Amino acid sequence: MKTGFYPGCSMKGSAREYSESLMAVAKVLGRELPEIPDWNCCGATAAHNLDRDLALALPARILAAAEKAGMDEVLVPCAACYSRLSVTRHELLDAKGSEALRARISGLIEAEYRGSAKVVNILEWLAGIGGLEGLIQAPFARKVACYYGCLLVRPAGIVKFDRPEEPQSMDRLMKKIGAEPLDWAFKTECCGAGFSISRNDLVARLSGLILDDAVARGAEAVIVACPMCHLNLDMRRPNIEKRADKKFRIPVLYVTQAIGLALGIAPKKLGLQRHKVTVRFSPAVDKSPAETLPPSGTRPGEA
Amino acid sequence: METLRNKARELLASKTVQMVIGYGRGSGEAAPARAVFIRAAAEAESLIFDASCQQNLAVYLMKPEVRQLGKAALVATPSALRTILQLAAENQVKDHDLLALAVDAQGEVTPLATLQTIEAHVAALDCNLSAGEKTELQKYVALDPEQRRQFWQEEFARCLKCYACRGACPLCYCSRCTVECNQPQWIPVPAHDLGNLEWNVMRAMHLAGRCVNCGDCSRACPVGIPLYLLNQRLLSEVLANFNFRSGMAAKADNAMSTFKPDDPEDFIR
Amino acid sequence: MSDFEPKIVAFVCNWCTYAGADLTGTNRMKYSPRVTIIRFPCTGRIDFMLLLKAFANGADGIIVSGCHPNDYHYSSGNFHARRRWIVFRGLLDFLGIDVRRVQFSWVSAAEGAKWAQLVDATAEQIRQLGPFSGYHKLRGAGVE
Amino acid sequence: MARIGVFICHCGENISATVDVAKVAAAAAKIPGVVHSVDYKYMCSDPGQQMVSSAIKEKNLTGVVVAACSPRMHEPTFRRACAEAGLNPFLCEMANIREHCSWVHEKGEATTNKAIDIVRTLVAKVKKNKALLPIKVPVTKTALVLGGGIAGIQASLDIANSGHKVILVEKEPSIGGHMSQLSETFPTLDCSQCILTPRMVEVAQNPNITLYSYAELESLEGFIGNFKARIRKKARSLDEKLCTGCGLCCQKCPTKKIASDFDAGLGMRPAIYVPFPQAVPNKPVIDREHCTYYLKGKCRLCEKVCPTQAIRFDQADEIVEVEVGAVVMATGFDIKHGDFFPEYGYGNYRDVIDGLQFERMASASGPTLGEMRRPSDGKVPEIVVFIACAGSRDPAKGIEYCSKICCMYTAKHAMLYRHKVHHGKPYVFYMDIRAGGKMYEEFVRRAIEEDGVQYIRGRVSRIYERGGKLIVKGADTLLGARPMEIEADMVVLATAGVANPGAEALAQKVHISYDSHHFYSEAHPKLRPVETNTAGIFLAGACQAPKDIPESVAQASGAAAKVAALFSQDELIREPLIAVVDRQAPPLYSTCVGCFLCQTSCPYQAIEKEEIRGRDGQLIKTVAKVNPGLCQGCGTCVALCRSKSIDIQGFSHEQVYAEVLALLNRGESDV
Amino acid sequence: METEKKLIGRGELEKLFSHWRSKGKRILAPKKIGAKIDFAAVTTLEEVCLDQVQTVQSAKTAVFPRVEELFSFKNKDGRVEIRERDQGALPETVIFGLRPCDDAAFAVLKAIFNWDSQDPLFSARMEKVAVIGVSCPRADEYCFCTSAGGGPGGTTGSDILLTEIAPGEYLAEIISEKGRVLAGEAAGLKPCPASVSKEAHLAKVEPVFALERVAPALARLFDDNAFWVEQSLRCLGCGACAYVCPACACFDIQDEGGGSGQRLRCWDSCGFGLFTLHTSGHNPRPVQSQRWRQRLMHKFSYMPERQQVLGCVGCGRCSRACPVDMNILEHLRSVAEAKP
Repeated sequence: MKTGFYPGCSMKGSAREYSESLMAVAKVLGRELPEIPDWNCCGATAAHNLDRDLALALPARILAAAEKAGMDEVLVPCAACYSRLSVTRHELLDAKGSEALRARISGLIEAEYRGSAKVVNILEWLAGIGGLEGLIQAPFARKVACYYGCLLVRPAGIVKFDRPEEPQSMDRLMKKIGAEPLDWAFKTECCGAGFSISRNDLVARLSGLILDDAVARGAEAVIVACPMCHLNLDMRRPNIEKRADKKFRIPVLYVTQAIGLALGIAPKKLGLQRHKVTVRFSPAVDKSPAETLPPSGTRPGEA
Repeated sequence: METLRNKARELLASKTVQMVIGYGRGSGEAAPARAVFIRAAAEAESLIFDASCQQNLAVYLMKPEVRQLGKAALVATPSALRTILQLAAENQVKDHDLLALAVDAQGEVTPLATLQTIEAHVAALDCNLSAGEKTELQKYVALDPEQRRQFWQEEFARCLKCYACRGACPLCYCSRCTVECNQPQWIPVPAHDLGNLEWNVMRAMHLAGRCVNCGDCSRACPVGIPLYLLNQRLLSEVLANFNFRSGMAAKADNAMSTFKPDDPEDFIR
Repeated sequence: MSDFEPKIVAFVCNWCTYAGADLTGTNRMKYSPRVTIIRFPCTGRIDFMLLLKAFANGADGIIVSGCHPNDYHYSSGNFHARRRWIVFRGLLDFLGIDVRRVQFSWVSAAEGAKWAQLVDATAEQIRQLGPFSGYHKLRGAGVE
Repeated sequence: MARIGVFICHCGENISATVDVAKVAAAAAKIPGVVHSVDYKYMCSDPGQQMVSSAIKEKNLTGVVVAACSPRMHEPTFRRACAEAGLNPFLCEMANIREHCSWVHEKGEATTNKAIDIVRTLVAKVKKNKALLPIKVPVTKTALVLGGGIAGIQASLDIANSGHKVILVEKEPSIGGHMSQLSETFPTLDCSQCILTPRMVEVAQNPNITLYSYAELESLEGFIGNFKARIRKKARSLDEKLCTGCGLCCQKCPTKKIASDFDAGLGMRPAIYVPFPQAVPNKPVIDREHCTYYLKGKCRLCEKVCPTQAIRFDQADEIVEVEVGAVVMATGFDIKHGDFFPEYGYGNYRDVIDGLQFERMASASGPTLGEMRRPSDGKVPEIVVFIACAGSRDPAKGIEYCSKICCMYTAKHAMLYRHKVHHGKPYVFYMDIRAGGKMYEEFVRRAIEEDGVQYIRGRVSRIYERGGKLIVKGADTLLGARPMEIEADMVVLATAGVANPGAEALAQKVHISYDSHHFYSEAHPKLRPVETNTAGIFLAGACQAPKDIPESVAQASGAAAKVAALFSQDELIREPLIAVVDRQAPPLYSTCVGCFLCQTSCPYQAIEKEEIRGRDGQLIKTVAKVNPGLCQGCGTCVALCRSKSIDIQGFSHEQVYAEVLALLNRGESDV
Repeated sequence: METEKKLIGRGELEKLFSHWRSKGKRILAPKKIGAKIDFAAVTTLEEVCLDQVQTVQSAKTAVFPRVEELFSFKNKDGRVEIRERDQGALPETVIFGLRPCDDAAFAVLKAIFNWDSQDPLFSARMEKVAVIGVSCPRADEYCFCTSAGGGPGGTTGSDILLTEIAPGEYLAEIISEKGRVLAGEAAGLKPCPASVSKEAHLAKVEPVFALERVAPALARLFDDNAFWVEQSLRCLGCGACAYVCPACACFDIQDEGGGSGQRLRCWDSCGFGLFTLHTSGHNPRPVQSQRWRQRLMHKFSYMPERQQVLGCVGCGRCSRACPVDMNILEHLRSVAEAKP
């Protein structure tokens, strides 16, 4: 099984730490993740609103390149990229009239797309790796709110991954590394990413609701698997706090960072220092830094 | 050889059987051994057994005029033994209808009086295709379909529809063959290309799950069509898909008249 | 080749696929008119010789369809049929006869849409394969 | 020489809109052997049938092809018409140019040509048809009813009261089904058990009914009028004849905390138990999965206290074989459970319950004795949200259909809640209110107008717990799709009605068809709603589709009437579309060579060995013979027979062969 | 006509082949096909194989093909139109390399096909066939031409008979008018010195049974069931013997195609049970022994009686082709020697 790695734009930019932590974790797990040769933009931001052929051709070219490189599956850590690649694969392989469409798109990208390479997201990939438990150096024994966001599990008919409501795959991963995933209400609620540029006031409000519930239930960290979610919940924290008129100190970690910590990888290698919201976790058995933080936004009588 | 003759003499003298169906010297110089029907101990002299004794003598068990001569002891090659079991599974031979005289390459004779003993004897034999057979079969399987089509078209074009293959086959015992049905005329009577293809497809299908790969059809064919390839291909297919081997048991279900719920169906939409 | 319209014969069982095709009609779903149905009580009834007869008489493609295993009117005929087709396909393939010309399928009485899709997909497949002239030419060959 | 009549139907415009019927008629007239070819607007109408009939007489027809709709629709109609005109009905064939042609293709030459192809094919077939005589088989006048819910009870009583024997099989320890779990019934609010239990007692007392409770069907073989059923009586672990139903064992059983299925998990029961006090039969069973004795080998307390020494720990399942002539499937339905609604926290939050649980809560005999007390803490819920269409009408959940009963029982639930908690606030989220039925709409109006149930048209997206409250997030689509949140104390989901988990396996056991949701398929959606495609097996109640009590009862009576009609004859007339083994004059006697491969392939054990003997009694040969009573006409043996010694009437070698040739040889059809 | 004798070399023969080819003639000659040698269309002398004692099949296909169309028909709106064979389109054929026994077999076929009426298609084919035989330098234990009225250098039925007198050098006996035309097409035929005799180059085939005793013995044995059962026990009832026989002429008539098609004539064999099966189910020859008897009776009793020709030329093909070694020679000897 050869797994290719599709970074997309964010893994090289705003979500560098996601990429760093993934590579660090993969190294410990003994997995190689070669990049797809000559990959291109997945078109997630705008292409699918503008031109259907283009929106399909961009991901198809990526997948065709992966196939050509002999990759059996493609790991797509960014949820937006994952969505585009999954939708394209569905449209070109399974949907009605897919044969003609596939021929047309293959023509556009000047490469034959056969559909042999599977598209997997980060949770799927991690879940498929056995023996993670055995490698734990220091259990990540914290209460976490697993935030899946919108694109990882939807549309259910296309990605065919986990349950679209109340997904569980990240919760299971967290249990494996010793964390306690909380039952909370905002696992798949909208963070507002679609309005990232046009209406960041909306983003602040929606993301605020997410943090509010996580904190209220005693979460010590929000775990994400999407650069957009991370960007909204972490980088936009000042806007959120301004709008909510209160402070949320809860850090937002990529799933790979949490696992990295449990595997004993140094925070710096996991890029924790790059976050806007300071992360005080370290792989040391001592978990005091987080506990010393006063839980913020807790309702009276519930702490 | 003498063991065999003595055994025959003994069986006939004691009237255990009325007849020994065995091999005798062929008529031509290079001719293979041919079937002889020994009914008196004195005639046992003419029995032979050597490498040229290839015919599956079980074919005579199904010939009415041979049957009428009474209980027979049959000099049986491994193929003939499996044929007997297959015939039993198809209700054509009953226990104690005959006595099999299993002979091996060394001329050792093992009398097998019951179907059960035949089963035990057969169970110890290697009933797989030989390495040579596999290699040859694989050669054709590896061809591209168009080459295979070409090959068979040329082979079948020679077919005379003389039905020597059918006559030689101990499992072609139907009292009315499909080719003899004319309402409707399932198989064209003439030996033209279509008639020859349909005849050979039909025969191969009717032997699927039954053929014991004795090879007599091919040996009988006057124009040398390698019919054994068809049979070997289908018996491999039956073995691979249904894990079934013909002629191994006297009370076996037929591969084509039974099924398993989880038979492969990847070709079905 | 583009104006080639294939002749396809569908051998279907009465209880599932025939009824499924009825449902396709009741729902007014459209499909290729190149396929014509011949009704059988059960896929178990379908003699492999009939498939050869269809090809010999000019069919370019064949659909054989019946009840899904288990939800079957006659409890097991389709299982027998499945075995028969496994072996028959193996033989056709060995003889170099293009097995893509025969499409086997399970279409239940409830699967009107599947029937339409099956017909269209098969018609398209056969259209791409072109006329089955290699087989049709056998008719008359070898007659002096 | 064949004299065939071809009758082409316009079916109003259903056929003639896309098929040039006149052209088809003209083409048919040219087919060799066709002596009469006409088209008409409605062939199935009286004048249409008259045309067929008079042509048969006037033109001395030897065969008829009606080119119209599917034979599954009108073949019986036209065969009857032929028979009345003196032509053997099996000399009539239908050419399906509607479902398989006019409805599925666009208007045009190709469509008309296909219609001609179909007609030509059927003409070729009918020329090879043979006059057949119906087969008569005896009828065993005992019915098997599977399922002892209200449908099974009603069907059993109706059949028994018409004077026939009934064997009623119920898998639970008691009959009664879901209806016995209900509190009150809509739209009258009368007590479910009060109206049901007298019927249950009637079943127990009716001399024509044999009840096997705590039993399941093991296998069913045979055919209409002549089924053989094997019934597994599961071990109750007691001697039913000795047990008086005193209940002492249940009281003394030390293992008491087992979730009661009858109470939908809200209440508890002991390891030896009767599901509910009015059970029929009122005899306990030991739940071997939980009984201490079976688990640990010690206890036997029940044995000690039993005054009649009825306990039998070593009792084994018993197989009973019965012969029956008809089967009524009345196996009922289930509702969607489990983690089907993660967004609603069902199965996670104890106060999110389903409709059946609410029924038990509202039932005076239920675990709360009819008081509204929520499961988590026993508090009286002040605000209750009812969610209709939980799963139903939701293609994303894989259930496209309407479960039909939920609108009504949700209104009833909200109403019952208000009757019990006067100050409580019930909300109902709904998609549409479907209250078609006598007094149904009025009932819903009453809930809204008199009992103050607040109906909100909109769906609930999510429920989560916050501070001991269930936050119900939804939208009110009548007020501008405004998102709304209700802080509820309890939520009741009207979860979708679904087929029983074992429905598919059972259908396969009895050889009936079912839909993609595993509800059993009726033979015709309109005209044969209580019959299955398998002759002699009928449907009653919710095993066919979710339905309410009056509908189930009506269908059960319908099924019973069908059974009674079947039992009113001593012999059954069957279509002769069966396999026949070739017979010849001596010396051949039969082309069958007796390999009996057909026997192993026959799904119905219909092939027997027949010994042909000479006058001196000498065995000449053993050949196959088809039992016409058992053969169902699948034809598997026919395709398998190498010497073509078996043929099947109605789909004979000659017929299907002629069809293939005629279909493919356009314009030269005489074979 | 008077037989002419000439000498012809391989080179001239090659030229003849190319000449025939240029005239569009079909040349049938023994050719190696797989492991067998059989008559097939050839274009050059190179392809021709003359080392064998006999080919598997005879050359009767040239005049009596395995399957031939007698006429075609079309059913149009209830009327049947018949189209006769265009006899002019039948191929001009040269059969090269036939053994004298096979050459003689054409006479047997003629006797059957033109017995009481002339078979037009057979005759038309026969008309277009020219036969160049090659006499036998060798024989095997199945040969018995000399017992059946022929010989390894017999000229009956040949238009030209070649005898190899030295490697690549043939004595050509020009026997018929057709032969003379053929010879005329060959340049460089040399006159044959009177000293050249073919006899020295012929195989020795000793007579093995007395033909004159066979027919009376058969007539006597007709009702001796036990004899025939004994004789035919080994026989499988296939048609291999009949189909390779140069003199067997039984055929079946089949109409093929639905409304339009062909009427075909194809080979049949008295060895098959179906051959005599009546519609009623009655079969006058229900068992194999009777069918085997028929085979011998027909060739050695009925035909001499009715057509005044023996139905066998002694080529021994049937014995060689038989899967179970039913050696006709042995059986004839048994008949001839059967005690009254």
